[in-house]
Amino acid sequence: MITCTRNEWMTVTAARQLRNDSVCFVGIGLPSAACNLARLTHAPDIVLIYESGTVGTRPNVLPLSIGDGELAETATCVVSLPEVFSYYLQAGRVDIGFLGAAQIDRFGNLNSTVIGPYENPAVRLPGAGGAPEIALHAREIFVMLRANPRSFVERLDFCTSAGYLSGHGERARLGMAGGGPRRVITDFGLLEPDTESQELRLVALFDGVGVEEARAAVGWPLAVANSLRKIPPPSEPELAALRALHERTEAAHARPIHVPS
Amino acid sequence: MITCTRNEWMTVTAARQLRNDSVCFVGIGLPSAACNLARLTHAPDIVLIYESGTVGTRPNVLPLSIGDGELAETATCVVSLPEVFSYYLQAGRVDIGFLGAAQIDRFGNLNSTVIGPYENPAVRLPGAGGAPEIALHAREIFVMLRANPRSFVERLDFCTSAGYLSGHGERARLGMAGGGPRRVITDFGLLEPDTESQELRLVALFDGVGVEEARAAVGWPLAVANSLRKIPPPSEPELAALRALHERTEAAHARPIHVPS
Amino acid sequence: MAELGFTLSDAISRYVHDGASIALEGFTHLIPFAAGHEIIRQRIRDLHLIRMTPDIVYDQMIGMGCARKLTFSWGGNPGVGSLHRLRDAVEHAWPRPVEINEHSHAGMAAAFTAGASRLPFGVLRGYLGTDLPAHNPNVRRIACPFTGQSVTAVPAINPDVTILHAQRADRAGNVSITGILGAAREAAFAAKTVLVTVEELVDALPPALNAIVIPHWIVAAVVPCLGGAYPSYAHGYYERDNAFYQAWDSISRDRERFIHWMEEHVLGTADHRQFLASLQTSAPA
Amino acid sequence: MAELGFTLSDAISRYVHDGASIALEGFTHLIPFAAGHEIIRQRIRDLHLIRMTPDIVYDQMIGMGCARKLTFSWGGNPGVGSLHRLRDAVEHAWPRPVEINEHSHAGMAAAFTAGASRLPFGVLRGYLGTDLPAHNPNVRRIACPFTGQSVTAVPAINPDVTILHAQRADRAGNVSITGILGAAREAAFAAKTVLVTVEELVDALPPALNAIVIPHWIVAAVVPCLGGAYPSYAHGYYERDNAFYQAWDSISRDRERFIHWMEEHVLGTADHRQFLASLQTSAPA
Repeated sequence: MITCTRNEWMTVTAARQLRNDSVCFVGIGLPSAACNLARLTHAPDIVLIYESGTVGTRPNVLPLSIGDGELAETATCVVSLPEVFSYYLQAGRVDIGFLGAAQIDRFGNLNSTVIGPYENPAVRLPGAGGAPEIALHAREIFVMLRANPRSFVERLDFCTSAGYLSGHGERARLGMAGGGPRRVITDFGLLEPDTESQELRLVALFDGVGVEEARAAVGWPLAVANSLRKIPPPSEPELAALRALHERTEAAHARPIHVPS
Repeated sequence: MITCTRNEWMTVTAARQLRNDSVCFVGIGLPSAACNLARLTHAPDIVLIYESGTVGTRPNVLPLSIGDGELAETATCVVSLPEVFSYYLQAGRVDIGFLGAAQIDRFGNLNSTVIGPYENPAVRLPGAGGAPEIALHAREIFVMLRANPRSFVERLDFCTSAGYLSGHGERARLGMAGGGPRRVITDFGLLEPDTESQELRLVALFDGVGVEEARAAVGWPLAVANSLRKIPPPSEPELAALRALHERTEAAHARPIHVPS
Repeated sequence: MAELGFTLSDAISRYVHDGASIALEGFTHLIPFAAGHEIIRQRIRDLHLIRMTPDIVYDQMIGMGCARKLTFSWGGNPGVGSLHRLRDAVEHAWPRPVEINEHSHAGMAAAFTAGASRLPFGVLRGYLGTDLPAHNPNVRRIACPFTGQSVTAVPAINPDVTILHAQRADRAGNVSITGILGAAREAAFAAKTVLVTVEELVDALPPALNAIVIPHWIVAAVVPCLGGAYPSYAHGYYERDNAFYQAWDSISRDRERFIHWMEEHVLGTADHRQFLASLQTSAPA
Repeated sequence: MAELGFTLSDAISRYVHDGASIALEGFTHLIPFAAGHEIIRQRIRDLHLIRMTPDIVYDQMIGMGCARKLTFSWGGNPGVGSLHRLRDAVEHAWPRPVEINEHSHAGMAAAFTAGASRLPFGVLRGYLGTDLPAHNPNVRRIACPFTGQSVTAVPAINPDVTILHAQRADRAGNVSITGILGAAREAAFAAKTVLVTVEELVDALPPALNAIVIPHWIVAAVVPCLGGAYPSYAHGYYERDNAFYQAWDSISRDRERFIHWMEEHVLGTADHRQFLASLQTSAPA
């Protein structure tokens, strides 16, 4: 029996959602790990785009920042930031936008801007970056976020990136081009929007995790699908690939930098 | 005594108007010859931009088209056409726009679109190309055009590129960014706008040419400056440089092309 | 993912249909002549031809009756003079009338850029003081919502099909372009379908960094076609045949001579290889 | 024509004045740290700082009280977490209040592009369904004059001074950049004055073709500055010091420790060479 962390399970689960022919706009952190794991396992031809303008990049180690040199060196091409946002993202050339956030609500709306009031925040978060337009234009959005009642909230402090807004088709009525958040991958399982209300429902759990754990981690009354799927733990090859990736990454980031002087 | 053609004299006269620190947006044909002659004689550092996106180009032979490979190979850089028009021309980064045309009127407005009515033209000319926005944005416009009553006309068939419109400050009142046509170089001499009315006036003649020739070649009652300057003929070095440039050009354009097959 | 298995004839018949709006782009450089000739061979009709600088290839397509409409910003034979077939169509509706949608380069660049960005319109400071807006309802003024300043708007151009010629593609269909670009990249990103002929298919492109690549999933099909831009040129492969451009002036001036030339060199040849060979055996002029 | 005779200290004191709007651009890559440090050394005040991703260099400038306003789209320590000095300024007005003009990347890219094109506003499809427009009057909706579709407008950004770091320049002042660009080129073309530090001055740049060059007459001054982007990086010269970015989290978390670090490494050093040397002799954390 393999033992793994919830983070690893979550990353492997996210990677499994990706197809070999997907074009993904990748956020840094957990999404970046999941997308590269997919590329190193079952989806070798997946196209990864980072907002730094690196298109079709194939990094050997995970970047710390969205613009590490590794991303440029292994890319099909490097375009300017205005171009990656207009000719690629806004033009509808991206299948999957892969986002994280500080908060998510039941309709998949995301907050990465502030905790507390905008004008007088308790915590000033980094802010929007590419997220609002990724959420707007990508054909599908996948969200990756560890769950607890402060991250999965009844009400966002600030809506940085629109999911289904208030649900029931509001997103489509506003003329938003992309399909919205199709999957939320968290550290107990998977949420997907209801086809009618577009409220996120629990559709799959990590094998061995109970519904109660999920309900406790989510700050709103969590809807649960009639038949819950079980998500198997990482296979040995998946886990080996992920751990090797992290090891290469740590070794690379620890290498001292020689600065000319 | 040097003998030269009027075309040569005109080209040399045009070249002399250019300074070593000018940034010129260059039209094909006579303007291109004049700008490169300047570069090969007194203005070695002049920056030449062609609308094909070739910035700071230094061709060894004159291009036949606006986009010959020679222009790209010898350029500081090659940018896209949208970029050369927006980041360079529209942004006010061009000192001198150098244009030709089929017709010019007394206020330096230009026609390169049609002879006859637009909807049912007697002669369909190539059209605007870059000219309307060159005429709008460049700090100064120089026009080069051989004169006869069909090219220097009382009334344009079509205004492709604005000069001073109806004069008397109309251009500035419309908020047009660039300074408008400062010099018209033709095959008998030089016209410049009056500071008040902005009507083109004869200010200089090729040495030995009389005012009557100029009046006969211009299709409106030509105003003449109080003191007319004389334009000396090409010097030996100027003429030698121009003829060598044309010889290299003809030889290059006559070389058979090898197409892979 | 770009399809790599087509011949040019297959690709044109699959993607270019009667009535379509198509842009064969490339600014003097990399003009897709082979593709244009194949469209003529297949007698595709009622096309809306879009191109900043129509050049000889559109002169030929217009003269052979392929076009119902032309969107353009400069319609001449570069460095030579008129496009006589274009003129004959506009001045005498021969062989058929062609509707004109005329822009300046700056306006058309803004329209392609808006198209590539999937915006409904492009913005520029342009056309001021000219007669073009009076004859083109596609040139309008709008106010800046912050300053009130008036600027010009043009509708986005989104061709059904954009066809480019490029130097190289790899086996995934990533297309590499070097040299003068014009609005080729914008025309490609603006299109519903992109078709690219290339001088060469290579196993892998060299690392590109900031070089110009059109990634494979933007491209529907890549077709190898040696000399596919001739008499235009492919930087690094062959030069522009300026003599041919000069010779075209007299070939195209007369309707019968034009038709005869097209029958001999385009309709009378099966593909671009034969077209090029036909020019070797008879002087172009 | 770019001036090449200045030291960095000369160039900053000549071009960057109290109250100016300045953009130190470079997206993770080629961040002009040396220039930012020199601004801190010269105690320039009341700056309007503009930058898509403020990064450590703006954290330092804000923490040292240089800024009255910040225009930005993502204000974090990339891959690490918060910018603690930025947070302290926004959350507690320490060392002084900083006005916030907040965008998304797409919005700010459109604003820089409009600025580079000398248009008064940029257009995008953006911000839809988000709370940002409610807090930023610089995000408005306008109607397409052709289709009536509603799109988003943002005012152009035209900094008084844009400062970039680049790999190379030639002796005319033409600047060559390789690798990740972000909106650096747009920020440069949008500026009234452009100042560039470079790793290397060379007699002549290699033929560029489609490579990224900012031509000399766009640039006011070029200053050679080895390691001028450190702890960011210069592609082909040195890598990003990810360990430094991680160490910055604890250096910057505490006001006193931050001030002490800045005094030791920035205020206490005469120039960037000494700054780099000071990091060799004491552990960064």
